[in-house]
Amino acid sequence: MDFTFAEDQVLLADAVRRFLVNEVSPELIRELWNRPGGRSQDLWKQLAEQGLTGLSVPTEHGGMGMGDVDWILLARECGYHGVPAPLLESSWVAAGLLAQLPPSELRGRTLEGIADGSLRVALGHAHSPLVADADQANLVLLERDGRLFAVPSSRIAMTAQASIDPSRRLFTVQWDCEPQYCIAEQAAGLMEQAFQRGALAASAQLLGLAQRMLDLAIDYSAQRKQFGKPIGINQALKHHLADVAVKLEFARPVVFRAAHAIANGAPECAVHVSHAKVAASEAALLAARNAMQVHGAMGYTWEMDLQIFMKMAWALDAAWGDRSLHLARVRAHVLAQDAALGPGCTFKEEQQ
Amino acid sequence: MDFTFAEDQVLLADAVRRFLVNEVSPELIRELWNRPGGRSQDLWKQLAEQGLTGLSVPTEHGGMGMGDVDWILLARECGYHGVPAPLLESSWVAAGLLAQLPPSELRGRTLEGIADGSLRVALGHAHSPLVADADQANLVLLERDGRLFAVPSSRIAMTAQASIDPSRRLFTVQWDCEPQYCIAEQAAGLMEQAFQRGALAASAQLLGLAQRMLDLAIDYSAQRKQFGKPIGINQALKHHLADVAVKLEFARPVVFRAAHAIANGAPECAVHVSHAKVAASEAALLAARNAMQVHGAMGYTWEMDLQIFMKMAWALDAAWGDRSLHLARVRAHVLAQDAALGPGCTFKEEQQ
Amino acid sequence: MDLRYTDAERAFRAEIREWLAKHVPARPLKSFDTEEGFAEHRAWERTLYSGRWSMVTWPRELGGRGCSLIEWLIFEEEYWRAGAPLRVNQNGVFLLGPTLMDVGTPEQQARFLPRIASGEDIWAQAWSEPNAGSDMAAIRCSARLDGDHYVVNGQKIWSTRAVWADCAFGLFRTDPQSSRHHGLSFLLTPLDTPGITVRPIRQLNGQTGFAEIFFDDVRIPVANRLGQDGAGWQVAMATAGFERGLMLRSPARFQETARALAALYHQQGCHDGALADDVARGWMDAEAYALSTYMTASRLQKGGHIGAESSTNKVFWSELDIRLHETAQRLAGPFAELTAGAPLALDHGRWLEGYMFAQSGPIYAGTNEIQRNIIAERMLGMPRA
Amino acid sequence: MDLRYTDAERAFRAEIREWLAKHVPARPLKSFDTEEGFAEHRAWERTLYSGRWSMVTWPRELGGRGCSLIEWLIFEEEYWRAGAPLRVNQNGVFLLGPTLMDVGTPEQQARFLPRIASGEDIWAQAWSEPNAGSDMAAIRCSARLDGDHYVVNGQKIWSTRAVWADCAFGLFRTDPQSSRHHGLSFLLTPLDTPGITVRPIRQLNGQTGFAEIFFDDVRIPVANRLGQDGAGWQVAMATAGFERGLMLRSPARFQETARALAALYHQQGCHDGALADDVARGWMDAEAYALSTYMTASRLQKGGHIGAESSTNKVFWSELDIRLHETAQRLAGPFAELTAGAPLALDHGRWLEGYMFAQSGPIYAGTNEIQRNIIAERMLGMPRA
Repeated sequence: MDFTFAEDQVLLADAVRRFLVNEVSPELIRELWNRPGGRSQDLWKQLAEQGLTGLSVPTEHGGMGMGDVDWILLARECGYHGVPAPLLESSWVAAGLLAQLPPSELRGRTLEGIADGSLRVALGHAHSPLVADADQANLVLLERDGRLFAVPSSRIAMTAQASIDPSRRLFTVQWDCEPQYCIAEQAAGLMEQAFQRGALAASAQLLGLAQRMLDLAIDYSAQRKQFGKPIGINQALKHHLADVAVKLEFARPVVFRAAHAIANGAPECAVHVSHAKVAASEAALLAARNAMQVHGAMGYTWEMDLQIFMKMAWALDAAWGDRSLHLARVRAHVLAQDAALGPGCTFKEEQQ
Repeated sequence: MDFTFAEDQVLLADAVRRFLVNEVSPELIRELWNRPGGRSQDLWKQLAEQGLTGLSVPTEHGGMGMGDVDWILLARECGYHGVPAPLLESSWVAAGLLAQLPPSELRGRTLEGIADGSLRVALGHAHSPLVADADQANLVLLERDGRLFAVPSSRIAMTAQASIDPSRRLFTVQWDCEPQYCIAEQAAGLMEQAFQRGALAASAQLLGLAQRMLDLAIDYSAQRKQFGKPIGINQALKHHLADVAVKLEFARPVVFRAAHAIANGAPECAVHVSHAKVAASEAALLAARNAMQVHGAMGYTWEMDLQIFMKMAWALDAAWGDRSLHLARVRAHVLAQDAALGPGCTFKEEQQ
Repeated sequence: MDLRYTDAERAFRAEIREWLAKHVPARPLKSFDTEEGFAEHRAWERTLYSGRWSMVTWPRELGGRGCSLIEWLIFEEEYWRAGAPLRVNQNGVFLLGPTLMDVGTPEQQARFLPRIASGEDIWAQAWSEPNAGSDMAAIRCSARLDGDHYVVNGQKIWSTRAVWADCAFGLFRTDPQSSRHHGLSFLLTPLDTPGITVRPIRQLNGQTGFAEIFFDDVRIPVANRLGQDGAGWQVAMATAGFERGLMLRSPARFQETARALAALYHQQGCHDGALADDVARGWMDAEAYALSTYMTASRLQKGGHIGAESSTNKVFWSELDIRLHETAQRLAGPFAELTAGAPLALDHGRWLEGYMFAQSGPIYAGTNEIQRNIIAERMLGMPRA
Repeated sequence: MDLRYTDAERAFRAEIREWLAKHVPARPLKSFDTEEGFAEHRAWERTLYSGRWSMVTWPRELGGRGCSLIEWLIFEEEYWRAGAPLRVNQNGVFLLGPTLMDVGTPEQQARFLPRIASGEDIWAQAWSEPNAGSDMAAIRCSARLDGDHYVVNGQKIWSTRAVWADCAFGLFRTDPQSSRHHGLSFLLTPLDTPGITVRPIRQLNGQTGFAEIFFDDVRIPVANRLGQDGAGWQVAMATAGFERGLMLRSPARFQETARALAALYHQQGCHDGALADDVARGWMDAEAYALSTYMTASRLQKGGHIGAESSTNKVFWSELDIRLHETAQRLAGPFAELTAGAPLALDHGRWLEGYMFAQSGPIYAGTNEIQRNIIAERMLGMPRA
């Protein structure tokens, strides 16, 4: 039993953080929000150069062959910095799904493209009609009648559905079922796993977003003066942010554990992921609310960076299964008549 | 439209408050908690002398013939002072039910006894097997198979069920259906109204209890010093008590309005009463929690008066329909397909 | 206590309901935080005025109806029930108007009130400054007396409506030696006076709902001062009392939101028990706010005064508004993130827009932290630090 | 990261599970806040010791098992799973024991530790004073040096276990000129020393869970001082760190409550969706606390330190405990007010008793307001007033 990250995992996260601090500033995000298409080819190229696009791709296809636990700290950094690119969706979720398929020419070619940054893959799932980044992806993974399709985006009719987070480029899609694009006859298990991985990626980003908003609020409370003193001396504001810290402290291990559960195919994986999504969402939403309150009227302006991360948190709360969906999964687990609850059950499945 | 109390209603409440300040101290409550039987005949006599036992009894039977709106401020005072006597149950709820019956010798005799203080009447209702004060009541009003019975307590086998509030003397009852005690063939409407009146009485007491706990906490926060200053200067404690004040401020009119609804037989009366019970319960529970927190370790002692009123609040939260029951009634109203919601519906039924 | 409306109150309700049914625009107006929407709303104010509905509580001789507070509540209920436009003229009708009637000279009343009533002049607030937000007594904007004018220099911020409004009212430091809430005066000025620059502030939703106002040697006639020189704080506190007290957010607004929330619950085919409770609680709290307001209005009509409970109001409605919209966002599921422009946005994006606006509730008109301090210290008598 | 138990850890679990199955008393012991219950719990501590289970993390040479923190967590899980008695010896095993090992002299360790381990000496805390609660540096109880003894005068309060305990440890002011957290020393004393009077404090549930201790010229040998003269604050802070940190409330306690809560939901035939969510959330939060503790334990085993997160722990478990019991009270419906003695009380009154006890959680071991200050100032670096 060892619930710590390996040193190389921490070092990789540190390196990615340094990279993102330099390359993904709030200014870049604001610029991309105004740019048609909303994406930066340069940034994508840099992500590929860092090896991040190929993290999940097996080494034989030019990737790094890493897993969900390796990803989790990186995904948190992506949240913290608000990376305005579909890195997690394409290179973790979609690549993870493709890697599960039996070897084929398409699979190999696509994974190689993902790894070298030349290809992007989007993914739709059963719990929402919205597909992120469908327009600029080369392929969109979609399910119909229990079968899995990899449809070229050129074969899809799309309607833009604007998100409050302009970094998320959402579409509803219409497509004809063309048999040559079918890549698996049994989609259900693959799609469920991809959905869980997507929810996990969102959870990790929400952790990062919560931390970012907390940090912004701490900074603001130290700089902003009222009645001649920094507003941060007010106990009410201290307690607002202490509440966020507590919420975050107890969301973090839940998300880490969900990553381990997916990576190891734990039988109650779905419950762990749902728990993670709820906990991370609620930490981020509380961070948004309380950071807003600490910022006062300034927090309500476009000018302050807080609004960027607040909107990202609101959007990810809704994406990859909203709280009602995930709470229902946890509830079903806890209220099952034969539920294994109580002390000693936390790592039960990992024991087997 | 006039949502204020009449001057004589306010004056009566003031008089009752002065009486209770003198006659019902925390010391008396503690003494009665330790006394076998737990009741004071002296206090009951004084309540009768004040005319309070006969408030609901029609004037022709020696009472004051007052109504629910007259009672509500008095019931709040009873809560504030923790009156350790079944005044509201016997003289408001049971008397209110009896007054609805067609004239009869039993009805007249009983109402007169209630008015002059020589009789006490207890009441069981469908939502709980617990009957308060069944042992010392002369009669217990009980329903069986849709009929209403007034059973002498001597004909009832009782099992004591200790409440956390020792002022509440609870029993489960066993009794045989003896036709001579039947006082109404159609009990349902009467019992439902009595249940609502009981819930309203509990709501008013909870308002009083919330105010009492708030006052105790304010006093304590001014007297108790830490770090050389009264603890009440701490913003966190100020905000704890401000939260209670807000909750109470917006529970109060809801309770008053429910009294008006019962008094006038408003068609959606049950919803208003349920709203009142939930709002008053939650105000009192928040007051208990936050007053406890302001008192610190002292609040956890038997010695401080806070514990008395806290336990009374906990008990009344459970009594006369718990929050789940009352919330379910409100929910059913709000989520009915033809619900009249929105602006302009607040006093809709009163308009008709 | 009599919770039935009088015949006169019912007739009043029938009258406004009928008028609104005929006049409320069929399609919603654009947001008054846009230029076009502002013009639409100004036109709507004129329409309201044409029916003598623009300021029902004002005296008849000023074009109002001398309504009681209960009638005002009825008006608001019908107004929100009819889905009528938001009031771009709110600062003038509910804040400056009553203040003018209280402390304005007859000349000032004659000059300003009719143009407020008619919607000709739309007023902006000019209270806060960059370093005087919650601490409004820290105001530094100076107004130096020069003959029969004040010469104003400095900066105001968070001025609602200021982007397209005609005039502004606010506090200025007329005694340079003074500190805190002494030596301030309450001045009124057209925004097209030379030396005034208005810089819009872009807010959360991308629109410009408020602005900074820069004053550079702006000359404001002494005749535009409301109340005595140096007595501005007292005048402003009275105004803020109106604001926080009864009229800033009428209960009907939240009752309408609670109604729409129940409709959204059905529309989404929701069966989540916890969300059902949240919807029910939203309705309960909106009702509680309405009942509380009716109680306060009844009391005021009998000569009572509104005190620190205006702070409990502010805390209650602002946090209720957040809860209502949070529940809506949860009901929206995956569509919660879609903005008004998205074809799949629920109810044309009103919930997300409302959720964003609700964020400002616990902040403006005095943060809820300040309100809770006021409740604790002034209403509960707890000791100051 | 490897969230599987090692073979050794599984064997350890099997061993303690088997032992507990044989030894846990069939009927629950009486509360250790009663005289009879205290004696029963002391006997249980001896039974635990006989199996070398009374202080599993202590070194083997002291009668412990030298367990890792992960093994300690496993022990706690099995202990709570088995419904074994609460630990009357907690002050000695988890607070004084580790402190003695840290700063005690070899002689002190030999004198005190074995008697703690065996349950012969049950220890009480003597931290707070009537005017030194949250502000512990305000301690005034004096200990004047007189030869090889301190002469102690003053009063302590909120001393847990003190009613029937054998000894007490606490802070005393040994330098009369000193102020705040300087000049304090950490002293140990038997409670039957002449001049000590213990006055039980009756608590919410009517029992006497803590006491006041009055010192009247009480002679405590200098040899009973832990750490240097005047260094008591540092010693005490280390002790408080153990307390708040990891070992005061093991996650298993709350996981057991969450499990029982789900059982209560079924037992009551509840179909209330909001309560179902509350039950689910209780489980989630207990799990989160367990996961967080496993993470901290793993980190500590690799040489990490526990810092301000001990304050986040305290806030989290104490408020979780209240939520769990509030939910239980709601599930109990009309029976929520019944005490243990009532025939209809659910689960023999455990929920109401637990609800009362939970009230103390946000208060003892440093109020949650103080903990939130610590989190804001030390963990988040926010400015002090």
